[in-house]
Amino acid sequence: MRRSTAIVFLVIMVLLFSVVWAWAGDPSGVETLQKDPGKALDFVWILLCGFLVMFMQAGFACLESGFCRAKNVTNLMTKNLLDFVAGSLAFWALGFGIIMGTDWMGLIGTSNFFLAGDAYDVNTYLSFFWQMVFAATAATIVSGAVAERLKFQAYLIYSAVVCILIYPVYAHWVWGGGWLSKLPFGLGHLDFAGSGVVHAVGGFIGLAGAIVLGPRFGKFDKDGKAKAIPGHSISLAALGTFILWFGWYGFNPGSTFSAHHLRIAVIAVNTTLSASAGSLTALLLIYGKTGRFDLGMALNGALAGLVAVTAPCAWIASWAAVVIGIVAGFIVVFGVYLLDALHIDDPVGAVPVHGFNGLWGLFAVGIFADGTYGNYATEAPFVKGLLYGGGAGQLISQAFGAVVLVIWAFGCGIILFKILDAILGVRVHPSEEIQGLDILEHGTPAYPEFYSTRF
Amino acid sequence: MRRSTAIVFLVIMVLLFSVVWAWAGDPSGVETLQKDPGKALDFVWILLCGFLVMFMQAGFACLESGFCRAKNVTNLMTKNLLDFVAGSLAFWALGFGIIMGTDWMGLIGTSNFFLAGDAYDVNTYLSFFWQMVFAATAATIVSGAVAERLKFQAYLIYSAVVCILIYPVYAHWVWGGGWLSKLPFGLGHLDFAGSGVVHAVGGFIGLAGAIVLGPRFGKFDKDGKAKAIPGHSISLAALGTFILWFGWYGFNPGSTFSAHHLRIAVIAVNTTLSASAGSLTALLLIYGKTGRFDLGMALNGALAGLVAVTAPCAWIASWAAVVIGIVAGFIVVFGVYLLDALHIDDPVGAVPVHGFNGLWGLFAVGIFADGTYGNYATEAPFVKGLLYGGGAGQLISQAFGAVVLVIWAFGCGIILFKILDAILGVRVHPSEEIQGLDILEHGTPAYPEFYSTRF
Amino acid sequence: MRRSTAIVFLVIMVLLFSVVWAWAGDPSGVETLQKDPGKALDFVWILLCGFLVMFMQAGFACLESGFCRAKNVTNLMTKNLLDFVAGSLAFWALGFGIIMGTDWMGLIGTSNFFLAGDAYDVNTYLSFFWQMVFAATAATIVSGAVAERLKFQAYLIYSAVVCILIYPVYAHWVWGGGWLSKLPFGLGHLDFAGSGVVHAVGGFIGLAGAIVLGPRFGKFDKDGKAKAIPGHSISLAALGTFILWFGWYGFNPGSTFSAHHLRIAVIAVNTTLSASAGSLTALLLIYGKTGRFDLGMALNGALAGLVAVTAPCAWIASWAAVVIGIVAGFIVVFGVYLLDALHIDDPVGAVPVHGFNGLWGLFAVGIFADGTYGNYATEAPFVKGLLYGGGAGQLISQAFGAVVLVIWAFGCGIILFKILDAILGVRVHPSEEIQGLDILEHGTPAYPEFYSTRF
Amino acid sequence: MKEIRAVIRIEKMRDVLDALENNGHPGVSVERIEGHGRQAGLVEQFRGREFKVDLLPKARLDIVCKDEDVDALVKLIAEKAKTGEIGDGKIFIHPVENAMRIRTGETGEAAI
Amino acid sequence: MKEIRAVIRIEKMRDVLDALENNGHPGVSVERIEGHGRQAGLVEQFRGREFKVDLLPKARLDIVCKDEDVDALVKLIAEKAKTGEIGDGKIFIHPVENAMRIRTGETGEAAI
Amino acid sequence: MKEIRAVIRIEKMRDVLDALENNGHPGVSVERIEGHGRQAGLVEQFRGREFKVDLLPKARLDIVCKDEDVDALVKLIAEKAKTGEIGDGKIFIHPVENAMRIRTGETGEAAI
Ligand SMILES: Nc1ncnc2c1ncn2[C@@H]1O[C@H](COP(=O)(O)OP(=O)(O)O)[C@@H](O)[C@H]1O
Ligand SMILES: Nc1ncnc2c1ncn2[C@@H]1O[C@H](COP(=O)(O)OP(=O)(O)O)[C@@H](O)[C@H]1O
Ligand SMILES: Nc1ncnc2c1ncn2[C@@H]1O[C@H](COP(=O)(O)OP(=O)(O)O)[C@@H](O)[C@H]1O
Repeated sequence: MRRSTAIVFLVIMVLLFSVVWAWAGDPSGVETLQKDPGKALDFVWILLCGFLVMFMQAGFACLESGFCRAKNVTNLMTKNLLDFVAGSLAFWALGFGIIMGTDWMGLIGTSNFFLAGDAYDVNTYLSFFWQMVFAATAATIVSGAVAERLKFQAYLIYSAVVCILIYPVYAHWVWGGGWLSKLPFGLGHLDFAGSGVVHAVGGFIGLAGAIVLGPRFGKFDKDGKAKAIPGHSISLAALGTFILWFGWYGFNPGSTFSAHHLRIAVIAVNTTLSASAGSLTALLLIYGKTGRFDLGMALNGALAGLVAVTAPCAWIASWAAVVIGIVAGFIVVFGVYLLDALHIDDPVGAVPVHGFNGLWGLFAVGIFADGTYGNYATEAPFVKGLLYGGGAGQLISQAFGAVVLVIWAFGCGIILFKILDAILGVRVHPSEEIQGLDILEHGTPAYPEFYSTRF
Repeated sequence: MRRSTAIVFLVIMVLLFSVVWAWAGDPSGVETLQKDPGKALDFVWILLCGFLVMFMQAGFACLESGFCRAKNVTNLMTKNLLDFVAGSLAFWALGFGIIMGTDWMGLIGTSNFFLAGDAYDVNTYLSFFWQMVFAATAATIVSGAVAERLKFQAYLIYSAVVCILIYPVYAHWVWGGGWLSKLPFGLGHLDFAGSGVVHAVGGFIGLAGAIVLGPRFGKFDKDGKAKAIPGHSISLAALGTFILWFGWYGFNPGSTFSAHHLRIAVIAVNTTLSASAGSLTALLLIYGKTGRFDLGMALNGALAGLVAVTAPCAWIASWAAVVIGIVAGFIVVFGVYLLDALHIDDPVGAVPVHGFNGLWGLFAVGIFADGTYGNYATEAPFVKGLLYGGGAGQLISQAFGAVVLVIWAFGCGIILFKILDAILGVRVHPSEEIQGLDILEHGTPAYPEFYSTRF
Repeated sequence: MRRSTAIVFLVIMVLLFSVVWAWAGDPSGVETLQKDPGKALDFVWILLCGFLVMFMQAGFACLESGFCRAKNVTNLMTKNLLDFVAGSLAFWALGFGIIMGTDWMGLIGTSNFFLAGDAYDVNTYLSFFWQMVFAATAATIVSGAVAERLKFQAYLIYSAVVCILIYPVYAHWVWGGGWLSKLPFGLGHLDFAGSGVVHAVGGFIGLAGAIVLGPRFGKFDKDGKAKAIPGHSISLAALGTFILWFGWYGFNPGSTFSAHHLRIAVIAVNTTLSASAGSLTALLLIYGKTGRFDLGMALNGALAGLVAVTAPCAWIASWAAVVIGIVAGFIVVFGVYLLDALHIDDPVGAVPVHGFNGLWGLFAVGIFADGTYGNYATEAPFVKGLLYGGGAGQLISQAFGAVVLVIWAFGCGIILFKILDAILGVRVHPSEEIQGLDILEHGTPAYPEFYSTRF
Repeated sequence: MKEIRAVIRIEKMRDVLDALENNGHPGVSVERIEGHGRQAGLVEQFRGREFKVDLLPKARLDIVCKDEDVDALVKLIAEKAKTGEIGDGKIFIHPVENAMRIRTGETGEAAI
Repeated sequence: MKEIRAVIRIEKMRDVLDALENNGHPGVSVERIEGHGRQAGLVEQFRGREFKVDLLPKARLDIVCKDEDVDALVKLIAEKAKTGEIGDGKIFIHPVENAMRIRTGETGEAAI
Repeated sequence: MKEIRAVIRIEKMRDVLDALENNGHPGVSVERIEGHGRQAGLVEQFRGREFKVDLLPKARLDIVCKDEDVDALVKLIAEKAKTGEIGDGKIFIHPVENAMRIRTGETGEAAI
């Protein structure tokens, strides 16, 4: 059976190379630069920001494994590596074409698969790189919500599907000139850097996964009370959050996709302030409850603020970023308790952080946009929200998009995980879960030399 | 009491939004770009460097917790997160206005609070981002010197005060057109990237904190002999140092605040060579003493070289950077022993690294500046030190500024910590110190699954 | 004896300053910018990419120590810090001049030592920074192959020699206008970002070191069967790999040494896809063998893909990058088994990853180059390989260079380590090896508070 | 006075401790040990190479109790720790001559 | 020959060891255990949720000594380890039948 | 029934375990302890300052066996664990009153 897997993979790979060798694009970039010498700076800016976004993979890997138990660290690290690995290949094969290919009825893109033919062009490759790191981010978010109990095979397939289908289709609707971007209210559904497209999509697929999988052994006691399962390394989790925050400076400012919008400075500031406000709010809320300064929640709070400001960051002023962050702090704290109350087990808080706050970010655009920046452009039409005399139009588009997002992401998620469950079973055997996934699925304990207690 | 804290915070936040909504700045950045198309590149350069500086927070977090004991790791990580979180918000509210606002009698700035009104301008936001990450660096340096015994509430308040008052006022004197920058000797007091403004200020506040707090339980035995308290994770400390070194490439080269000074290449080289020389010197000095290669001191040595070259890096040639680094290596080694001799407990060596070497950096400007770069400009007047026929003028300005710095930073530090001590007591209860701050202040042990020995 | 070491060092340093103070270069960068305003962007691009490359040092440090045992972590961290520290200083003193100085008979460069005299020029400093981080990478690769048994003194000397001689001479032949770059076949020997110059050189010196040292105690049992010696921290190793991958985005795209080659976008994409393909292939190969998902090998696989694509990345299309990565995955897996079969102990897999795949990368240029990019230029002559009608010419140059590389790197490596062995003995005492290098060589256990088992 | 030393599966720890608590025998010392018996070791792998680990993680409970409580406690522990699979572990009974509660200085059975 | 097994507070470890050393009883084996007795557990929290940890870290000293030294050593340890607060720990006395110093092969009391 | 408790050097662990296995005494529990005896402590250093660590890492084997096996096993262990250097460790013999195999409920020597 396993050999077959290996073979299947190689076959697929071979197929991948039945690609046209001719091209009509600009692979050397000479023409592009002649047409617009400013492109050189744009390429530098977008690539460097893209590198930062890719580095977020390290952040997720550290955060998630730090928040889980030592016996599952190898598994989490493998998942975080492989979703980027499998995701980028799947996205190269199909996903990218579905987002950015020539639009078909506002539903999907239909060209540029395998970056073959005309797609062999510096501009297309640049766009691919950017979209690819975003897709991988959406994919990796899920690994946190389904941590410590999902079978690895299931995870591999799932990541590919997210990068081939679930993410690209929705992203096409919003960013690829699809129907959501053309909604008749405000300027259509807007999501600057992906609070919705990336984070909420990832979060709600994760929610679906967490529901289908059910809670980890020991997460809820007989009488259904939620119990805490502390992470094995706070320093790893904190480092991961710092890396994510750092990477977010590529994620948000880079989304102008142009270095000639000096607005990037405003975006960087808003990103920072919202994260800070979210973190401080979460810290103080828990402090109000337990009288202790809870780092785990402060880390989630910072990420919550980052997620929430991702959609509006280009269209708002600093004070709004702070408000958005404070609200994000409330959302993440109550979101964590809500999931516990619903007996849904999300080991690292991916759903409240990315799912709930992703939606909040979409609404925030319709509320706080102040008309200083346009549709990825410095010229009119500018985006205006409720508070700045833009009326309810934009807010309606945002709400509409949010609803569609939840239906699509959560719906596809449920279906995907149900199918995987039917075919190969998504959940590991209880004894394997108790012993930890590292040994049985990977054979490699993460810290073989150190005793681990906490029975 | 704790609820009140939470409420107070929310009230403050609400107040923060009593902000003007009109603006006369250039929030979209269009005019700025028209006036000077070169700005696009400058924005890209400054932002990316600023991101690197922000990432230094991760470096400090890793270094400090790696050099401390496992029982205080959650506490140190929380402090390193929160000084950025609280610091950035405080700096947004007031600090930035005090550095960069319209000058009042050369003492403080008086506008741009909350980035409101005319401050809603891409240039102002850019400047804010840059100054904010620097302020946060100054704040975070202290956490190392006061590690393993400072109460968390005290730390939160302290960080805010540093970012609102202590740092901004001094920074205004040097960088905001304040009186020190106008000293009549040489070109006035000069500190290119902040050996003094950022590092020495942080270091001497830390010294004040360490003195007010007193040494950790067990640091000095009955007969007053200093004992070593080894850090819990050398790998974490080493990683932190690598991250800091990496971030420094934003810190120093970015301080040209322009991408059109090709001098940035020289700055990057000098930064590297000084760090290397500092590290090798420290390593060999300890090797000469104990016959073993001491990584801890080599890490401190690298940072010492980085701190020392931060002020002169733009004005010197590579050979001078090496000399500066070697001297920095000596200073950090003897600084560490000096503090022990004085019975001052600085767990991670923040005072010798940032304090003493920060001052050395200021003097180095007056000695090695070779007249190839001006006052953040590629045109004359150029900065010339003793060795290049600049006479003693510049050196006098540097010495003067150094004295003022020590008085201001150390003075404010003592006052601040004394007041905090009077109000809520800065030091945790001895039993709490022995058990570690993680459990009682945060409730979260950093490594719950691993036995920790070393009684 | 140790004091002497310290003194020797200081003497050397003093000598270093017998440097000319006059200069005829452009230290302020004004002329350079006037001649070509585009330089500002190039400087920004090259420096930022160079910073990323420097950050790879952190990646190597984490990967290597994660893959080794806790008792040698301090030693590995010290080596990874010191090869950069000693390496950069040695490279400044001599190495750089040997690569980039005025060519002497196509064999070595002969100027710019100590960056003195005319070398005090922003362009020279920029070039130095770039070459320096590359040299340090070559040096650091070796530390993995010789881990857990090499004496520290030997390591210090070795790093200096690599950065002064072994690396610079070969780099001069390929990148400094030396004879290999002038081979009469194709466009001469080509190695875009250093699959050969950096990685294969490092890998084969490492192979020499591993052979001279012999395997670690316990690596092979009485009947010569290879035994696994698991690393102490998978999370550290995984983080290290993510950091390396991140840093590679500076390593490859930055090697255009110009931001005006939009080809950088293609390079970034190829780098990603090859890494992904390498990782997935390695994972599945082991899965086919043991039925478990082996993270360690997947990490090596990703690096293998990165190394292999480093030489061709600028000259190929995405599909070729995927093929190159798949082959790299096979090479690394079989390379690991091959070394075991040969009773050569390479604790972290540096030889298969950097050595074998470095060579594969050189050949790949001659096979897949598609004529879309020239010799670090967007104009003709373009590089064409076998599959794109370039004939065998380029492939011959590549093969020739590969042979020369192996002879030079492996040869020098053997000689260097044999000499060191004769003078001070390269291998630590068996009892020291069993107890771990941390305590006896450095005095500092990496995790003093944690029990370590696995007897 | 006797000491009961029970080597059990780590995952059974919680149940046994709770059972003891509920039966009024709170006093216990727990150690994390590695054991080797009939049970086959684990096969682990690292970078593509497999290897056998013959020492398996186990938990050991040390409980000092009155002579008359021994049988009941052993029964209780055995019952809670049993899976019937190889590797369930063993219980050993050691003699104890005296005990002392440091806090109060009480000795003998009063100290247990 | 007897074995004294003293479960004490980790923070008292140093004092007890020094006291033993100074009283000419250097030989000791130290274990890091987790214990449960009268002492109430800790309340920890993670991501906003509190939970009780009832096993507390303790240190255990195992000292094999001559019969006649037992009382003195117990007294010494108890005195150094005592705070009077719940959680001070306990000392148990076990019989030991023989001892051997591996290095020399000496057995019996000579080996202690 | 007796319990053999052998404190040995960590690096001798493997040899001793293998020897036991080959002599048909697979059952053993291993603990990681820190010990202090005649052996001089280590000098470590941190950030330029040296300090003495007097507790050294050791491994302890606990083996319960039939009375008649004791001597043979002790001989075997001592032989394998010996280097002749200070720090080789010690072996102690403790009485054991009973044993039980949890899996089967067997007691007495059958359970060993
Ligand atoms: N003779 C013995 N002495 C000490 N410990 C033993 C002995 N026999 C077994 N053990 C301990 O009991 C554990 C379980 O033994 P094992 O034989 O695997 O269980 P089972 O008898 O249920 O198959 C072992 O891991 C070891 O720690
Ligand atoms: N009956 C027992 N058997 C084994 N260990 C015990 C027993 N009673 C107490 N202990 C150990 O002694 C430690 C202290 O016990 P505790 O009751 O908290 O102390 P105190 O009696 O001073 O209140 C416990 O943590 C446990 O490790
Ligand atoms: N009286 C004792 N009680 C308990 N453990 C002891 C005693 N004496 C020695 N040990 C253990 O034996 C180990 C070796 O003792 P040591 O005196 O260093 O060996 P040697 O006798 O070979 O010099 C010590 O580290 C300690 O763990």
